[in-house]
Amino acid sequence: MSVLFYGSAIIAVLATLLVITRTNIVHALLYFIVSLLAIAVIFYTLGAPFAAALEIIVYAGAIMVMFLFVVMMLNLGQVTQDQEKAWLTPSVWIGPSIMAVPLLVAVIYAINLNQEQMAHTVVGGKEIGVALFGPYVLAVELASMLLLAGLVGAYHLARK
Amino acid sequence: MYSNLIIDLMQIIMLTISTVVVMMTTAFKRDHGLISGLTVFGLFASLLTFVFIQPVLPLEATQLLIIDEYSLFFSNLIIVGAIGVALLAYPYFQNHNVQNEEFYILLMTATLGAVVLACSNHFVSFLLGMEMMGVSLYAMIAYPVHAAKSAKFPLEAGVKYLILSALTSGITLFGIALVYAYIGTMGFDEIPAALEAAGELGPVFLIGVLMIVAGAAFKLSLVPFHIWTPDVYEGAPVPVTAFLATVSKAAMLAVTLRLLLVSNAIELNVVTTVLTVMAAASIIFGNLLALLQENVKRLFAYSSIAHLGYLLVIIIAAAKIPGTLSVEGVSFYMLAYFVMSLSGFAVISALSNSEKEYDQLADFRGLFWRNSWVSAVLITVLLSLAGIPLTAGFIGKFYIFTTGVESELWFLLTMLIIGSAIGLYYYLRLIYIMLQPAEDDTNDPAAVSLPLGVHAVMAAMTAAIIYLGVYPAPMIDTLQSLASAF
Amino acid sequence: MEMPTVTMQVIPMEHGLLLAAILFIMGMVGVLTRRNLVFILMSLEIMLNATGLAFIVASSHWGQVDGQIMFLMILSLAAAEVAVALGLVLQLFQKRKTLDINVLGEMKG
Amino acid sequence: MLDLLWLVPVIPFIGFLILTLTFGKLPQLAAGIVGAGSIGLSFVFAFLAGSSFLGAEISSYSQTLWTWMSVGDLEVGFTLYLDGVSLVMMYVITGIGFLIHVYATGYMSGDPSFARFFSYMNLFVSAMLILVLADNLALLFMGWEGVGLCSYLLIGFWYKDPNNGYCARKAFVMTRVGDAFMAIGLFTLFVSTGTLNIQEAMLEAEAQWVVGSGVATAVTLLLLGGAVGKSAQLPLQTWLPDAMAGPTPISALIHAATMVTAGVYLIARTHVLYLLAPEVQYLVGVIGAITLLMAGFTALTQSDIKKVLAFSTVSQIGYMFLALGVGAWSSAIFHLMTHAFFKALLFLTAGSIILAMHHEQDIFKMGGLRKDLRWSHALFLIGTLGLVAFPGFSGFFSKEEILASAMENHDGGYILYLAGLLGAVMTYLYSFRLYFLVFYGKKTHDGHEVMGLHLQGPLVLLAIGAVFAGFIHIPVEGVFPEMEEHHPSVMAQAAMILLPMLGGLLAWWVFVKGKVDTEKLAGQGFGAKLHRFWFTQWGMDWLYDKIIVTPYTWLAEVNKNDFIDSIYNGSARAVRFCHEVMSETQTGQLRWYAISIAYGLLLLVVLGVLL
Amino acid sequence: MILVWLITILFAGGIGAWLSEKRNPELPRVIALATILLDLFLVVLMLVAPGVLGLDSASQAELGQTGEWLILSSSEWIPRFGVAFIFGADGLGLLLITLTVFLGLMSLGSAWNEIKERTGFFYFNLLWTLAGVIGVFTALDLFLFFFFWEVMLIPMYFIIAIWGHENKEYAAMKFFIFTQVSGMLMLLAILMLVFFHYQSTGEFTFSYFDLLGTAIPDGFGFWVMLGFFIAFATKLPTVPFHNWLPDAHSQAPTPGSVILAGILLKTGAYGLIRFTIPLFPEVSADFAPTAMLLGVISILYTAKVAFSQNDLKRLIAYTSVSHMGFVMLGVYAWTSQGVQGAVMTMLAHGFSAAALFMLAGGLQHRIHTRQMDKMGGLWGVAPKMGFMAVFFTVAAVGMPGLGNFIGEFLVLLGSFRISIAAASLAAIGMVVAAVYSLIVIQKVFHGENKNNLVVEDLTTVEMICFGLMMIGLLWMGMYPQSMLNMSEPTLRSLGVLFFQ
Repeated sequence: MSVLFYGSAIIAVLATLLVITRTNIVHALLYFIVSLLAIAVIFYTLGAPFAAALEIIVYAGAIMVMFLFVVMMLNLGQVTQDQEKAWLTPSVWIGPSIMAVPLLVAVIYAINLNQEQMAHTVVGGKEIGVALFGPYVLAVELASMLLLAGLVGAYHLARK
Repeated sequence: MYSNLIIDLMQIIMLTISTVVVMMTTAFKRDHGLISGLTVFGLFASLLTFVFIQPVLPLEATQLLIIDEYSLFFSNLIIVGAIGVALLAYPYFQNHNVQNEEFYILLMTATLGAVVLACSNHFVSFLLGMEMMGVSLYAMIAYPVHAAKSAKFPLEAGVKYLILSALTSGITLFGIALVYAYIGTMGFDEIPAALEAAGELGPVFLIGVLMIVAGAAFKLSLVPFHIWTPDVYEGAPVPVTAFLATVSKAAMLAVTLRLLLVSNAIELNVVTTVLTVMAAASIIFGNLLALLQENVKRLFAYSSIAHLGYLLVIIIAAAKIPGTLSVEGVSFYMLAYFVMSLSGFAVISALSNSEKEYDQLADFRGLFWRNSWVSAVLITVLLSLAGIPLTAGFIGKFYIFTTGVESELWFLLTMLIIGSAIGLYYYLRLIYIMLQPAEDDTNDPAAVSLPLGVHAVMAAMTAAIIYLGVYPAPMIDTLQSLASAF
Repeated sequence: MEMPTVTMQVIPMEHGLLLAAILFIMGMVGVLTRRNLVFILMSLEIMLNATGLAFIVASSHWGQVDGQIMFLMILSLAAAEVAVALGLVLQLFQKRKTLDINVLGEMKG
Repeated sequence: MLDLLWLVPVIPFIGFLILTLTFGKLPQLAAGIVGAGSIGLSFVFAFLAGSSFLGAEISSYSQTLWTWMSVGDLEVGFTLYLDGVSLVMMYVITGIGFLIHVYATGYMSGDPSFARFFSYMNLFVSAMLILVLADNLALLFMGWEGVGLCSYLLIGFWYKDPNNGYCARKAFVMTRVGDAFMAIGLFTLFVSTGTLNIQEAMLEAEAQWVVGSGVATAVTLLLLGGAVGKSAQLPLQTWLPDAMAGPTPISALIHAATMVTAGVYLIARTHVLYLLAPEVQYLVGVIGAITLLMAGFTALTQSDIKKVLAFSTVSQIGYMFLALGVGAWSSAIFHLMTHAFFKALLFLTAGSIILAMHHEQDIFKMGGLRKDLRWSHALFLIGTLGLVAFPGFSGFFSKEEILASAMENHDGGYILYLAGLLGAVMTYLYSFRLYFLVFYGKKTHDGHEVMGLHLQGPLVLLAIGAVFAGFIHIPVEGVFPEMEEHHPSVMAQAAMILLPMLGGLLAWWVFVKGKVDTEKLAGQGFGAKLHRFWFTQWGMDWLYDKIIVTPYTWLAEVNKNDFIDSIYNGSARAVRFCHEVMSETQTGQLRWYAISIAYGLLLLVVLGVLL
Repeated sequence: MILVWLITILFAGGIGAWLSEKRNPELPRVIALATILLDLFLVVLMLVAPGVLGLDSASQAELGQTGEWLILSSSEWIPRFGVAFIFGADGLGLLLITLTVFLGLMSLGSAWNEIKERTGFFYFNLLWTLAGVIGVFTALDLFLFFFFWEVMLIPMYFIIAIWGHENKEYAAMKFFIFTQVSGMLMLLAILMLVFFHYQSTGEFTFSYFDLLGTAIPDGFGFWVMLGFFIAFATKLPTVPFHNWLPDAHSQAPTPGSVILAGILLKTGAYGLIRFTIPLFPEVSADFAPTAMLLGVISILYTAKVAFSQNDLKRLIAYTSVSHMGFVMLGVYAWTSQGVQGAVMTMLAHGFSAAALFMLAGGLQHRIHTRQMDKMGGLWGVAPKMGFMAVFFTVAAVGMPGLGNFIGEFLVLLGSFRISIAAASLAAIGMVVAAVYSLIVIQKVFHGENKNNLVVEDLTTVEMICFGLMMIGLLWMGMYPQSMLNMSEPTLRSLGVLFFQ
């Protein structure tokens, strides 16, 4: 299991690195999906099979496809790719990247907790379902309103 | 018990129902007046439900929401703000040549989000409320993006707000995740117990809390997370700016204060230090930035940075003074600021529409002699913002001073005085411009006749400013009782 | 049907959080460095995804369901956000024929 | 009749009110009647009150009108106090004042501001009467300042010439310097004795103070400061010659007969204090001696007829100070009175001459006028003889008394005596220089005597006074400590009488015979320097200009815009600058905004880790 | 209640004046006149026949006060903080109220013919300023006091900003910021004081009577006192807080200058006497030498600056600062003579400065300049004006027989006891005052009328105003005891040092 976890972790990090450095949007999207799949594996190793499934279905399946649609609609060609290349000069990315280092160091320092090993239990779909329609029922209702807001907003904005 | 829960959630339920009704009506009949009327009616109906809610307080509606006097106060405030925004939006969008009805749906969802945020007692509802408000606002800010001739820069403002807000949402969420990882619970009121169980305070918890604070600071536009404020304020349609300045801030403030107090995070040294730095910086930078600002909307944006800095002083004071004074003070100041902002934006809105906004300082020249009523409202607002007696702003400032003195925050009080001194300049500058005779009357935004709604908003808010300034005792009593929740 | 509560092989929570943090900060760097609005949105998704991961890690650490619920909420949030954001992307491209966010700099001062 | 005393200062004040509040609408005749008549009436009441006072054979009489100020231990009444000294002063002021007023109705006739002139004059008389009748120093100070004000107003009476305004201001400010000292003196006296009532204070002082103690010295020095300013003694004398810019009756009344002698009156009034501070008393004498010499020399170089008289006034007051310095209190008052007569006469006659010469005041442009101006010549001669203390004339009696007292005084009085004697010589010299230059020599301009009862009438009365006033006995016994009678030796008396006459001879020799070319003497070499030195009153004006006036105006001009203001404006500018710097951060660029938020997060996280 | 009525009448009159403009632009001034006259009538009744108004000592007993308080009324306002409406007037208060109402009348007189535009709003502001000032003089709850302190500020700002002269924006802004910032310091100080009182007694109260004698922890006393002091010293004003004044005075319209110089400055002095020293007796005693030094510096420094001014109103403004230096000196001497002198200076300066500003304003109204080098020889064309100028200048110089002298004399006498050096230096002020005052007469009224200015002489309304002020000054100068008697019990109750 731990091999699976660390292997997927490395894949996720590398794929994500590629996402943020690609110049071609479609390539980047594909790498992103790779990253999402790797994370789904990690979810599984962590005992969250339901989340892993959702990660693939909703994230990789729905949201990324939405991106893909938009990219296709805009018909971005070679021009934008060259443009991206021109924009991604070291002078642009070095600053934020260097800034990210201390931030990462600080966070790593902070999460470097007690080293005790913790047991992982599998929390499957049923518990989630029970929780969703038990204590979290309001959250579900509210999430529907959130989606409604997104829907109405997107409907209005995306109109020609 | 169960029926109590229904009554408790009545406001939220009413809002949801109204949203659905408005949406359904829109689907069948697009009529700006009708929809706007329905919205206002729905909002009024949800506001009035507090009469039923009040007797059964307080109650936890599942672990997610808590309805007590405190949250009810802020919910009411939020709904009042939403009513105001709806009333302002009607004349503003009247000439807008593309569909306006969705705006009211978004307004309703945003309001709902704000109410949820104000009532939330759990990170899940916190997230949902914040994002419901946020997502609706993205669209509301960019609302006139289709118009052939839009008054401002809705697209620019919308994109800026979306990107930056999403960025800080991510930060907040990550912070919540860290906190959750450390203590294993997401209910606000369970945090102290969980912390105790976890033993010593881990840095991961602190960083998590700070990240949440950063997220809240973004919504409250506190330095250094203030930078979006002027652009978004300016670029958004005036009613939306009013919403941002009032409802969005009130909701976020309500939940932040609850979180800080209930979780005892306010007593953490790090948190008070960070808040102190943010308060001082907000007060000074906000006022400095506003100093020579020529655009009134941006001016209000910068001044809101400063005012939230002032407010933070009271919150910080909560760390040192026992009792309820601090909550009372925050609520009062927020109330005052709410009323002042709404009133101020009502004036700008009264002069503007979706095709042309009169938001340059020069547009206000001679307003006092052209339309003394509108200008008197604005003068009252500005004086109140400057903290002059007879206005709500003064009692608010009085609370800051009182709490500041009691908790001996001399540094912040010094900053407050310096900041207020700078602040006087730009408030007076605007007043002065209004008092001067106009150079020419051809470009006269005040000539437009205004619908009753805008007058009503201005009149009600001005009356509130004066009333709270002259006779604050009843409101203070109310706030005192709601503060006893903590 | 009863789901067996299997004690799985141990992975320290820190490692999970570490991964989430690395992804999160990579997403953030993406937001800061890219000029193309679509890339920025993608980077935001990376950040959201990373927080989702963090919640799952924490949830599995505590053996609770709450973290996963939060993950679900984040998922719906991401969907709603992306929907609205992509609407704006369309508008930007329609109006300016570019996705460069640097053109959005009319308001300042 | 004593209880009518309050009417004496009040009547002129009523005259002032009438003349002022009509704002020049009163016809000239009516204004003249009110102006001069009120003083006449006041004189009548003064006379009535005075005679009943003398008849009642009491040493003093006081009349409290109302409580002026009563704060804590300070009790100041609006109280008039009459004794021998104030009686003399009251007579001099109302009597001579009346004559001068009458004269002025003629002198000023036709002036567009005729009524204004008399309103100021009436106010002056009123204030002067309050000064001399005051029973406490606060009330005295009120009169003291009041006369200063009137002096200012009257010097600047012809307001169109800015120079008059300058002279008026100079007079006011310089006397105010003295007044400031006097005020501090009052405070010191009050703090020490607990009262401002003159008689009580003197009793208290006698009881408490040790002779020559610090407080006595301080109080007397400070009061002396006031006296010196008002009486134009060194070093504050320079305003008086400039004060001649006013109409001539003013010069006669204020700057010769009454106001300028207030200093003498003040010191005489508070003589007990000076007796407790012998050094200061001696200083009074020394100041008088130096002043009388200085003024004598300066008078010799002047060409303006009124300025010569002005310096002679300074000089004569120097005599009075000298007298005070040697303890000859009554002699000082006596000289004050006689001086009032002959100096008023001289000034008014000079006024007649000026009128006759069509407002020409330069004595070198006059000459040989004794034929044309018979009246003036005769009257001027009488005045001059009084001034030089020619035996038999009023000045003779008073000045001899002073010199005799000085001679007899054992504490260094001898030097004062010598100075006085030299001064007497100088008096002869400059007086007759003036007389000869005006009435003898070559006639260059025609003059026509302006005649009229109200012009010559008062002059004649004054002339009578100037001759016979020496025989008046002033009723000051009981006010001042008894002085032993001085009987200088015959030789000394002869020297005192004859020696000064040499000065007259010298004047005759130089100015009538023309034996010495004065112009040549004063025009080159050492003579020029000496002339200049004398002419400029020993350079005092120049000195004041350099060390006080110029630095003050420079300082004021440099700091015209109040440097403290620039501190505030500077901080305002700093805030503006900060605003501009801050505004630069609002670039409008989304990426920059995102980066700033990331930095903000970094800041927070770092703070969190560090703390 | 009568005090509340005084204020309410003014508030109501102000609103009435504003509203009446629509009907007829001439109406507001009539309403304002009626309002002020009504107030004046009430004030005179209070002074002459208090029985008619039902004033007796019964209401005083409630607050446990003894006879010094002639009028006292109290009711709740914000019980949460122990804030109450406490109004009271003793002799000192009554004197200042009388001064306020009287000078209000004078400023109305100066506005009568000068203010032609937006009359309604003008008289609204005028009356509200007066109401604020009366509030300041009568409020005995520190919150209420602060409230009125600010209320008088805003209408004044409007008066300067709307009807002011060429540089009004700068002046109005400066005026507002100076007073407001110092006011905030005072608010801070008030709250600290209340807090310390709360700490020792567990009771929130802003009542003046309760706060007297509050125990303040070591090290804080000075700062709390300083908060009050700076606020009052700014209003007074004292160097180095005086810079708002020359600008505000020179730019304000004449009625504004009259109120500013005549009344508003007095609130600062009143605050020092009523609050700063009695509330912090020990700290104030330690601070007194510094304050007296500031007073002396004010006297001399601003006299010097005044001397070089060419702008007539600016010059008069600087002289005001100089005169207020005497007040500072006298108050901090804290002897009966010193404080009585300060009170007399307040009253007399109110008259003389107001009159001088009216003259300067009248001149500006007639010849449209305040620059003295453009004037000259005006005596010939406007003798009445010249006479008034001389009279009030002379009064300002401190001529005995007029009110200012009594004030300065008593101040110097009172402070001489405490500090010989300070009093002696201040006495130099007598000399420099003569220097700058006479230069005004010289430049404006003496000399040749170079520019052939035609100046209409004073109108009847103006003559009445000046005449009343003349009588007032003469009254103060000749019979000051009538006023000294009124303020004496107050000073005794405040603990002023009486030497007997």
